[in-house]
Amino acid sequence: MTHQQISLPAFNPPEPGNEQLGMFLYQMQLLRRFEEKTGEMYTKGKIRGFLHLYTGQEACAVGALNALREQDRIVTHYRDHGHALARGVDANRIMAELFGRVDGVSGGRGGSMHLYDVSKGFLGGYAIVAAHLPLAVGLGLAAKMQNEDRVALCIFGDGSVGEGEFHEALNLSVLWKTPVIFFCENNLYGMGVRFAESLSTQIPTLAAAYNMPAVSINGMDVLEVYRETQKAVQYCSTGNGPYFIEAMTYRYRGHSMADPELYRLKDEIEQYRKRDAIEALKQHMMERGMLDEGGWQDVVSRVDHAVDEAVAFADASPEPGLDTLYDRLMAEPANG
Amino acid sequence: MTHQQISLPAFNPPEPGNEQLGMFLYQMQLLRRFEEKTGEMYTKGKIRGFLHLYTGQEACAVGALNALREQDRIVTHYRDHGHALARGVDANRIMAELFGRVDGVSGGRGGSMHLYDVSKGFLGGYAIVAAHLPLAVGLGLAAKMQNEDRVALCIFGDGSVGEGEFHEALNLSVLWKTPVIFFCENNLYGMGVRFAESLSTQIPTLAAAYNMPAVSINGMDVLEVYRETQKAVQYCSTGNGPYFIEAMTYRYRGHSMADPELYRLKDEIEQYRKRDAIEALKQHMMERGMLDEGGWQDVVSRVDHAVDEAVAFADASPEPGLDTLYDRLMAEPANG
Amino acid sequence: MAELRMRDALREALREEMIRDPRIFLMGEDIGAYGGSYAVTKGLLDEFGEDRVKDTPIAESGIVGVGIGAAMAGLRPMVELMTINFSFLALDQIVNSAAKLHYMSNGQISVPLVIRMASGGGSQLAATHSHSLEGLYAHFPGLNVVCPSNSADAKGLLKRAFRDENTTIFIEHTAIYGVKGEVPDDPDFLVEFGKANILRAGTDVTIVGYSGSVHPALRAAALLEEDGIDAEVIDLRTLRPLDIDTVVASVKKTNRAVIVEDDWKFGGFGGELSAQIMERAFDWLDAPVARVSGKDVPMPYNRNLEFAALPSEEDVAEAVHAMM
Amino acid sequence: MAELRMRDALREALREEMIRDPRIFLMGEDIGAYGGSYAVTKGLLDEFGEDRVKDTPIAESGIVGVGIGAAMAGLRPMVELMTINFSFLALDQIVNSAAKLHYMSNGQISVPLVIRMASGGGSQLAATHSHSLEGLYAHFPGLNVVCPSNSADAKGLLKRAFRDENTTIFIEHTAIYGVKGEVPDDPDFLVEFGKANILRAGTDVTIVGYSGSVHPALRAAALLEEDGIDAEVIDLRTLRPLDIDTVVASVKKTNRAVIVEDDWKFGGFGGELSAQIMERAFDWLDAPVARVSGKDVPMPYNRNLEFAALPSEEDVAEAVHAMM
Ligand SMILES: Cc1ncc(C[n+]2csc(CCOP(=O)(O)OP(=O)(O)O)c2C)c(N)n1
Ligand SMILES: Cc1ncc(C[n+]2csc(CCOP(=O)(O)OP(=O)(O)O)c2C)c(N)n1
Ligand SMILES: [Mg+2]
Ligand SMILES: [Mg+2]
Repeated sequence: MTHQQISLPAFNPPEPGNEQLGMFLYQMQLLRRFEEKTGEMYTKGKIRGFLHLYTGQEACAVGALNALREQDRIVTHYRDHGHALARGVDANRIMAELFGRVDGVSGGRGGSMHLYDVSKGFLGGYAIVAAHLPLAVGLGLAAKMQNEDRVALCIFGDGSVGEGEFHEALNLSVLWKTPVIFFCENNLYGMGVRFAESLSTQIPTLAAAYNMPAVSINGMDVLEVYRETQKAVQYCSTGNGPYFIEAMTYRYRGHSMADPELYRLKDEIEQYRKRDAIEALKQHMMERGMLDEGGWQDVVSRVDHAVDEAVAFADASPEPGLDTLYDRLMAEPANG
Repeated sequence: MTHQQISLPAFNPPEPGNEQLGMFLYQMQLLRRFEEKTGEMYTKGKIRGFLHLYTGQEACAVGALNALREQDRIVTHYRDHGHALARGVDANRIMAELFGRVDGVSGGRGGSMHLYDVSKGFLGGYAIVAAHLPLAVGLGLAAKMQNEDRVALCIFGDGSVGEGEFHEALNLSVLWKTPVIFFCENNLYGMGVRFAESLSTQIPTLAAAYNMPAVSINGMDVLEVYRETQKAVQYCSTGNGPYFIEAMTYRYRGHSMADPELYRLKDEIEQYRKRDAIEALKQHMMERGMLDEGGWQDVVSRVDHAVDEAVAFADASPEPGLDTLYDRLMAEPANG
Repeated sequence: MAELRMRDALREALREEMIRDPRIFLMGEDIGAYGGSYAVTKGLLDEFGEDRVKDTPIAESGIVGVGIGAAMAGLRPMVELMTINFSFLALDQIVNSAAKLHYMSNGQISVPLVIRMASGGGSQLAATHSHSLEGLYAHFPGLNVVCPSNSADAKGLLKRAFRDENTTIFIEHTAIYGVKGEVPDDPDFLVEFGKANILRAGTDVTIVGYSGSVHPALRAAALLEEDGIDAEVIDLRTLRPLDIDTVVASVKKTNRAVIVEDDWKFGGFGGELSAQIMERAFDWLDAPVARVSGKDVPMPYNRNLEFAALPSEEDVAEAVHAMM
Repeated sequence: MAELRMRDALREALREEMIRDPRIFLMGEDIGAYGGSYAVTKGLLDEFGEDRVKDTPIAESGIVGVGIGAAMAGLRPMVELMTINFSFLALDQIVNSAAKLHYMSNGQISVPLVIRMASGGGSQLAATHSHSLEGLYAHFPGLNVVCPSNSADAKGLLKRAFRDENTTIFIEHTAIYGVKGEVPDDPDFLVEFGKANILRAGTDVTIVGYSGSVHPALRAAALLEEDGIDAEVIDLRTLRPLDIDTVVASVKKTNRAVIVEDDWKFGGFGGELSAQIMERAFDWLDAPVARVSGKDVPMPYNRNLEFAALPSEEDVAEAVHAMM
């Protein structure tokens, strides 16, 4: 489904090769296992606070983040582990953050909802719904003003679309032609509210009304997400302004670990599990002879190993000292 | 221009008769002279604070407010004298409010931007841009929940469309099918910013994207405004949800009395004065033999008289006593 | 008397009031199908239906605005803002419309609206999700600001809020949602606004708290008792209106005061309390009023750091010892 | 030295800093074509062009958010919020993003952003348009809060703000935009944050003000002089960081303190100051610290009522007399 008033330049990115597909598969499996592990660690009390698992949505993160270039920047919401991992942020340091340790990507100060790794252009998980949308416009504006070819990828959920800042950000972004990809992971629910009950219209219809290209894609298909995001990067990086993608997806777990999941439709999870993105890619690769059962087992065990290592790393990392409580409250002045 | 995905029920309100046209003419002239007088009074220091004159836009207020029924409710922005007058709020008490006197509609507490007359369903001028849009949705929701046939008319400017609350209100209103007429007076500027620089799209295009009827009309033609608003009342009062009207208009004076007007396009005022709504209605009536020069002079002198009386009334009204400073801070408890 | 957790006492208040007054309806993010993020509204959708228990989009400013409009039109809405952390987004509506319309309209308009929000730190939710902003709301004329510390007050104050003609900011500390307490069964049980509660009588020092901070205050009193210090503990219950008389009377007896609050100390409500105590009991004070507050940093996620950032009973006891 | 109105001193600061640092750009409602609602940015669009002086839609949260994003990416944005009254709409961005990102990211991100806003009452703009919220902003760790009272400070502090790595809330009182004062010509003239200014030395009482309230404080000192009372007047200049040392040193000399502020008294910044003075100078105080503040009501439009709602020099003088 495409809602657009904008005519797009032709752009057909090359199909990803064997090696790249293998990487997508590895990454999706990593995201899946990593989250299953964090759920376990939460139950054990190693991780606390709010924990929002990403299982089910892996194709979105892996497809979108791999379409970016090194110089591009990312802001996302609190359901951010998958996005960080897919961007190449160190799994060990993400786990350490969830454990609240000094080696965590945010030094143990941020926790699950506030991961940052500026060295990777990963400018954070944002826990106030829709608050990072204007930030992304600012990142885009800065790139434009500095004459840098950098796109800002801004990831958020369907529930965020009702917030005023959604509107302010989209409008500003088109007005100022900032290179921002608005990437909405529509997993059908904002906490327990179905998106049809939180929005009076279709998301791409609304986005297109601001005068930007807006597409709805299958967020359970990593290849489609990858291809469509590449198009968006191409569009944004050539001075056309923002681009909107709605990726239709589904989360297997509750909103957070605290969710009693009273609101789910019967069988819904089962239906979506049948369309599981990892299974689909596996099958795609097997059908084409790119993968066999042994190859898959190898992916599984490499991932298991990486995830176990992340836990061991996190566990070994020290707690921040109490004397650091006031550190980094204020940034040091540049001059004097 | 009509942007709508909604098919509207056929509704052709009767043309207004002679008497009604005469009333429109009187009211428009009243709004015009009243504002000219408040401008004078501001210069004399009788009125202070911010003063936003309505001259040029009279057809909007007179057309829209006359289409309402007694039971309907109104919220508007700070440029509110015209709307209050067209709703039948006492000119004397409006002027007294501008003078800050006890007989003012808000007892001298509100001033120009905060006029209220609940007895007329006039629930206020709101001085925070777009803040009254959600309030209107609440008024509509209440009418619906109380099974009352009341429409809420919500008036605002083109500049308000960039605010997050515009989006939140439109979405909520369609979701909950509240009887709200969103009436946008597009006078081309929000203070000094042209609306093309504050919105990336056309206002009705955006409004229609929320799934409500959205039309753009000639706001310099009182008959068109009247007819279109009647349609909206009909639509909203029959359970269909909200309706959006953009009335294209123009303000002759600066944004407020403090405006240096550096930003105006050359000749723009002249161009619009040629389309003056009062002149147009006068001509319409004269061409049809409903009015002659004598009849017009009669309107003029009745209005002049009413405006002079308003000033005299305001001047004679006492200042509120200093001992009333804390009055009406808290509403009295209902029970005990 | 029934023994109820605070969340259940709050739910009872909502139920009873909804039954009593058909004008009351509830709006909020996830208060319906999800059952309320802190389960306060659990079951109410089933009992009262979609018209009176409305799930909303995530649009804090919008839904508070809708609540104000509905209140202006004669209904009695309750808007749940999920947590106080998201209430910044609705602050303009609260301050510029809800709190002021009665005054600005010279009494023509009233806004009988209840805005509930969960608050407080201590659950490792980190900097964006651990605010204690009772004092921020207390600053605005035209509002009631209510912050119960126990089940009975929670119920009696919430019921009282629905009987007010003004907007009430009703703040519930997340750390005590599960704490049980005796609650009167009487459906007309109300707790008046502006009446502090002396939870423990004492002669040596006055410890003042509100909302969650009442609990470390009480625990500190127990610690101090072991050291032979007899503390009086006062729960303010409402910050606006504030019952400063009860506090001052106590200080005139004990000659010493410690204020306990979770919020950041700098510019927090404790300053107001401290100043008022000095203003009215200057000659009775044997030591400067002390403030034991949250540390002036964004709340860190790490457990130890978060613990260090919040006031504890040891901190309170230490402050008392320092002034004896 | 040139004699400049505060608005012109502010414009000079913007110009000089924009010339010095190409990363600086300005965004705001009507700062360009309209010339700035208080004419502070007048002429800058012509001089620096549309890229560096951006007129924005009316979208406070959005434009502050864009400013934060641009600052994160290495630019030095200045966002003008027209007036402090509209800043409620941007408060979430200011508190949850601008103030906290450095801390939450463990120092990886900085937000060197200047947010300017006009504030204060006294112009009959009524309840929605007359806020003084310096104290509200001062409550949030991670921000600088600056509020000059004169042209020289306005220029030196604004230039200093552009050289900071953190977000500065820069608050300009509308009543003094037109007041002239000497301003050093040196393009490197900076006023440090956290240094209060003793505007008048005195021995009998310390009067503390900030922003607009410094002026009634000074006028009160003149009145008191006629009565033989020698007041010391301190201008805080920045509320965060706060130079409490200068205040305390003064009080230890005068043994009396009066705080003057436009903001509502209840829960205002004066409480913090009063409490800190007591905490640090308890044994030196001959009387409780007094607060002369705005009255706790929404600002009425009527001139006389507005005047009564704001602190005047007579109110200050009276408070001083009452404590002698
Ligand atoms: C401003 C704000 N309001 C409410 C919340 C509480 N909240 C956190 S996540 C969430 C649902 C968001 O749903 P969606 O955007 O669809 O993302 P998803 O969780 O489905 O990935 C809500 C209501 C919040 N964090 N911020
Ligand atoms: C939230 C908010 N931001 C800014 C302002 C300052 N302001 C008052 S009116 C106005 C322009 C509004 O323009 P528009 O909506 O087109 O109405 P018009 O004045 O043209 O009738 C602005 C920016 C305000 N009152 N509220
Ligand atoms: Mg979702
Ligand atoms: Mg306009």
